[in-house]
Amino acid sequence: MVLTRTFDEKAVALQRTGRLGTYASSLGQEAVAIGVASAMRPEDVLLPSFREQGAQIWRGVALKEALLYWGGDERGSAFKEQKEDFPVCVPVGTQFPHAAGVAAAFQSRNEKRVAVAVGGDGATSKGDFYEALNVAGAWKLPAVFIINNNQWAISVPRSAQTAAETLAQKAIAAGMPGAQVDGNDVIAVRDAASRAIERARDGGGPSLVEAVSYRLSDHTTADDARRYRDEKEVSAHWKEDPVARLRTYLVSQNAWSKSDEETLIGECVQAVGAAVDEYLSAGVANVGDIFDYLYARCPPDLAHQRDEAVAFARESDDG
Amino acid sequence: MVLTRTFDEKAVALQRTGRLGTYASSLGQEAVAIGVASAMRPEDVLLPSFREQGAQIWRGVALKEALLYWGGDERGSAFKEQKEDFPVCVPVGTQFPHAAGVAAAFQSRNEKRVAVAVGGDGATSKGDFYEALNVAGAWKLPAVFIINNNQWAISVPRSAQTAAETLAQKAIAAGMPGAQVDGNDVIAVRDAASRAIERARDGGGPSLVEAVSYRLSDHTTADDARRYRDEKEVSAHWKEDPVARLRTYLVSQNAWSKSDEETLIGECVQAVGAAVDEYLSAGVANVGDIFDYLYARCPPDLAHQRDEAVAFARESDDG
Amino acid sequence: MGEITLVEAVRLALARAMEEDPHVIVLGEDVGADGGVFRATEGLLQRFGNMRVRDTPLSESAIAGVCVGLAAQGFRPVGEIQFMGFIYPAVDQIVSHASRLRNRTRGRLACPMVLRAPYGGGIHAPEHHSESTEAIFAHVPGLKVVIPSSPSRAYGLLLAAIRDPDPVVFLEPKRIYRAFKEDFADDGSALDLGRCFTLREGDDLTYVTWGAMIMETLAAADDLAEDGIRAEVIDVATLKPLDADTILRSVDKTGRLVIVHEAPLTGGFGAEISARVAEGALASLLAPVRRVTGYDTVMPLPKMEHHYMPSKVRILKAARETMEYA
Amino acid sequence: MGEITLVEAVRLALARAMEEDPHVIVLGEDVGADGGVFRATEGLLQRFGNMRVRDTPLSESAIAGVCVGLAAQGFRPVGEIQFMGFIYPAVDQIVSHASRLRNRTRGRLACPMVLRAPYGGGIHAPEHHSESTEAIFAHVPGLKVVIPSSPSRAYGLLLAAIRDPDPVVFLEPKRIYRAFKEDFADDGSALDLGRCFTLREGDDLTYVTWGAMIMETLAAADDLAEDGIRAEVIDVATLKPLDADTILRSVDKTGRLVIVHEAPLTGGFGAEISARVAEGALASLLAPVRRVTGYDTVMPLPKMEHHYMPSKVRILKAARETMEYA
Ligand SMILES: Cc1ncc(C[n+]2csc(CCOP(=O)(O)OP(=O)(O)O)c2C)c(N)n1
Ligand SMILES: Cc1ncc(C[n+]2csc(CCOP(=O)(O)OP(=O)(O)O)c2C)c(N)n1
Ligand SMILES: [Mg+2]
Ligand SMILES: [Mg+2]
Repeated sequence: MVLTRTFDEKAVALQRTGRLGTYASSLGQEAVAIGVASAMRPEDVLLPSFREQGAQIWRGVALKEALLYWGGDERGSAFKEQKEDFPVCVPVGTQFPHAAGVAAAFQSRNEKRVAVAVGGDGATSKGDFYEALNVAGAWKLPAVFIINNNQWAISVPRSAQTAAETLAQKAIAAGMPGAQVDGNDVIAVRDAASRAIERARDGGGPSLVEAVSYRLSDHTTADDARRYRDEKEVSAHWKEDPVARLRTYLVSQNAWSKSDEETLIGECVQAVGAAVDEYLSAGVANVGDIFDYLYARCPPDLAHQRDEAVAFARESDDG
Repeated sequence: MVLTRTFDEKAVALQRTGRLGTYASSLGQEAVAIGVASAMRPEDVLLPSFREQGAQIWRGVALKEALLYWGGDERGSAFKEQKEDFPVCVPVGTQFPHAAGVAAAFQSRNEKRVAVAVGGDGATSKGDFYEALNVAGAWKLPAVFIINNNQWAISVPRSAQTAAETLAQKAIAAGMPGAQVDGNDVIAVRDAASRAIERARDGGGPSLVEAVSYRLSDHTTADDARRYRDEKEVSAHWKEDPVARLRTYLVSQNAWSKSDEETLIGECVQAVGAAVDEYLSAGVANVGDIFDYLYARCPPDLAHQRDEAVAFARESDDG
Repeated sequence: MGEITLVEAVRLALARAMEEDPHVIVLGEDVGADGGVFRATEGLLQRFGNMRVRDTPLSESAIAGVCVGLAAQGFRPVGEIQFMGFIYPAVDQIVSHASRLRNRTRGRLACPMVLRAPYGGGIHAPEHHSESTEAIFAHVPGLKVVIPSSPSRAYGLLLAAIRDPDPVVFLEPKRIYRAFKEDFADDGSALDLGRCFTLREGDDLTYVTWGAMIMETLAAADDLAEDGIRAEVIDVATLKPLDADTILRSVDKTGRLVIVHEAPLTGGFGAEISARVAEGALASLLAPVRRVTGYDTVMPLPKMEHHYMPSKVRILKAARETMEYA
Repeated sequence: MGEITLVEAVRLALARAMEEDPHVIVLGEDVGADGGVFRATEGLLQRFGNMRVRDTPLSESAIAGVCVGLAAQGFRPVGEIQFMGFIYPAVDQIVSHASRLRNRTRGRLACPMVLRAPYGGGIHAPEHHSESTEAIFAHVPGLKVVIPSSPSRAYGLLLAAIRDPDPVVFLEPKRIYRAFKEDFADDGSALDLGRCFTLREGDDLTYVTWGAMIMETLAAADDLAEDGIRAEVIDVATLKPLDADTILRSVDKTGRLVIVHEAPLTGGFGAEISARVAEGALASLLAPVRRVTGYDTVMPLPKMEHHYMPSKVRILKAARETMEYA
């Protein structure tokens, strides 16, 4: 969680100084990402939205890769480690049907693996969310759907998004169990996610977990939440900051000291700093790359266009 | 209901003899159509699927219009009477968002009218079904969503369509009430629909009604249900035939006699027969019609194409 | 003519592909016990079981999205969209995901899926059942778009599409599902994607077309032959990636081009073919290029359908007018 | 240059339309308190209240479908799709319903709705935020497709689109939302839909383009002028229905045509324009038609975006090569 937060802070700073693209911070929602990711096994597959960098990093996506992606470079989704995980999904809710497909693959192969898709509260309004849950339910797929309910979809508050009292109850429409959990309590999230994931792994079918957190940041670096959200609401929610809560708990258990904290922060800052250096020195990819990965084999017509683009780039000393 | 059944029978016969297009009979589901339509006020708006001819006819769509539509003539959707009702909706589930829009219009104008959309059990798997319910719930719209659960979506039985135990419970996902009713009992359907409609009219918001009936016919005249459905299942369901049930009930109340029945059937046969005559003598529309209603004003380019089509039709003596 | 109809060819190709590769999975509405509303998947459930032949809920977006997930996992899903008119809910998954997965992950995840759909008009089908919007998909980078126009080509091209490592939208002209038969061996040989088929050679004029329009066009070419006009007839077959060379070579030879398709004129794929010629064979053109297409209006309901569909008469007339240029 | 940016012009036109017609309703994601992610709807909620400025749940298909229902009831809904990349889930409602409602009911129900979406690339936006798939919509009978390329045209065309009795897809080139300003009166005067704007006259060559590409193209025309080549620059503005006459007249005059658009080449709307010329002005052509477009690949993430977008250099080069034909 601390690593995620450190990463987020740095990413926002890079964006502010023009060295990263628009960025969606997960400030205040780290417990959802980490609780879920830590409940997964490596061989499970994660299908994240654009706010689950914490989960991605936990699972082995390199910090540098995450920076490349948000910096506008496709190489950031060519994960070296988590080769089967899906990349960041920007069109809201579209990752859920993929999770059903991945889970169907596990089911067809009789593998004890689980597809875990994560989306926001806003994503629960999409047809794709519902179609995916319904298919997963009908086929009893090993899939888990996590809703990171940070209570806002850009400027639309959770209450305006749906008349459903909870998002967890949306599971009922698909005939699967739904659970709501305190998304600022990493232990609770991990517990709820584990139950859902192990249930799916054991052939018990899919389920939905709503983790209730809060978006302490703007929607993205392109957003100014003060236009639509009361600052007081935000400050009130700082009291539930999942990182601080975990520290309080650990301290109360005598399991965490000032020096532990300094060490951890130091390590995180160091790791993020190193990743930023790698990212900034990654250089640009080849122009040809924008053609070379579209199909397994570049069709002749496209190869012709590739030549043209490469030639233009060379002419302008930019290839 | 008897009129609907007479109409269905005649329509299937016309199709079999090449005088009508593919037709979706509502055999066995008449109580849903009539129960719902009779619960609506004239000023409400009906948004049907392709199996609600009973409701359309009840509301004033002419038998001849219904025949024209199924006979492949757009004039069949130019209702003379129910000018605000939506035409038959073929793409499954797409009528539900329209109902939300119509209801939003009523809400914006502060009118005490209700939009009533009807779809099948299969339609509940569509994203549009869910998105529409969710919007209707969030905006508290005067809309009622009726599911005519005839237990089959072509060859897919209700049990394979979704893991949800009932379709009514899908309402919970949108934060609205859902009710399940015996769809073979026209009085019960009317009662459930009335409650939902009057609730919506009085500002109580949207709701969902699942009417459980059974498709006694093939899916359409293009289908042969014996490929996938046990004939025994079908014959068992004939016991619940809503028309016979209503007769039994009326007879038991001494409210219905053999001669009432003969008169009614005679009237229905006569009405359908007259409509068939009208339909068969309706003649073909003008070729130009395929262009003239696309836009309010025909753009020059299209007018040119129109001229061409008219000329070709004239050449082939078919204009 | 031989024994196999186009729809049977589709079924044979599906069975063959499933036989040879356990990763091939068929899914869609009514593909199981019903065998598909056109019987294209008949018998597959019985033969390959319900893990490989999956009836889906009525959810086109999920069908496409599930295919993406399966494909990313190394399966070769063949999704069926019951009619092309119902493919639109799946457009987001096709355009935003299927077509991009390989590119956006720089090859880490691939998407070898096929989405089949019966397409086109002319069979007096109900509203929304006669769509031909192939141009929409042919515009999308990362897709392949294939339209067979005979049983043998349906067989060979579908096998190729299933074996292809990238996503293919495979549109089956349902008007000729059972219009004629061909004799060919069910031996698993695929045809190449990405090349046109020259169905008839000629020096005087080039007809370019695809799908069910092949029938009317070949008939028009027959009529022209009686007048001593030798028309070349090219079946594009793969709209994307387009084999422009075959078309350009033909136009270089004939100097006259008539494009025929069923979809509306404006923005139809005929425009792309015409544009390629205006770029690559302009100097060869002896007459303006002509397009004989559906009109820029909605496909009418059955009673008026024949006024909309390009007829042999229209196809002939365009050719004759083209021949009048010196 | 004056005071008003393109995005402000959109807002002025919306406010004006809402002022003059109580049936105009604005709806979409974040159009209310937030005033739209680009501020195109800023202040409207405060001014017109939440029955006329409706924040929707995150449901694009519902946005389009609700517009259909509202329009059938006599309202004039203006739906916002936050970015064109998120319009795909609404394609079914647009293609199957909005575009057809009038035709399929023989005029009984109409569909006077506008669907606005910021479109195009060049602003270093995240993945899926730089789409330009206007050709898809321009192929659909019953729609109108409008793309303004300056503040004053945005104002006049949006007013026309809202007042139009039929559905309009209105695509706003976000790259030039704030790129330059114009001075014009907010007096409610609309511009005609369905005609091209000739932005610059010239006898030597015709450039045809739309949207943000107008900027690069005008710059290229400036450069050509320095060499004594007088390029005519036509802003298509309404892709559907297309004003082919203006284009044909220009090509008849210049004999040379370069089409510029940002969308991928194959099946882009440039193909349609080229095809019209190959049909209607072939004899006037002195050189092959050229299309300078995005490549047939997915719009790259920001780092590579500039390689994809047609640049002034590419636009110039095509014109110069075209001029070389005698
Ligand atoms: C289909 C789609 N529509 C619109 C957008 C623009 N958009 C990006 S994020 C967002 C809000 C998402 O809200 P939520 O699902 O709650 O996720 P959060 O951002 O709060 O994590 C919107 C509308 C999008 N990315 N995809
Ligand atoms: C979006 C869409 N997909 C597929 C079809 C083809 N189709 C027509 S009816 C039908 C089954 C509908 O089942 P249900 O909703 O239960 O209605 P019923 O026919 O039983 O009345 C299908 C798959 C369609 N019309 N629309
Ligand atoms: Mg949220
Ligand atoms: Mg049903």
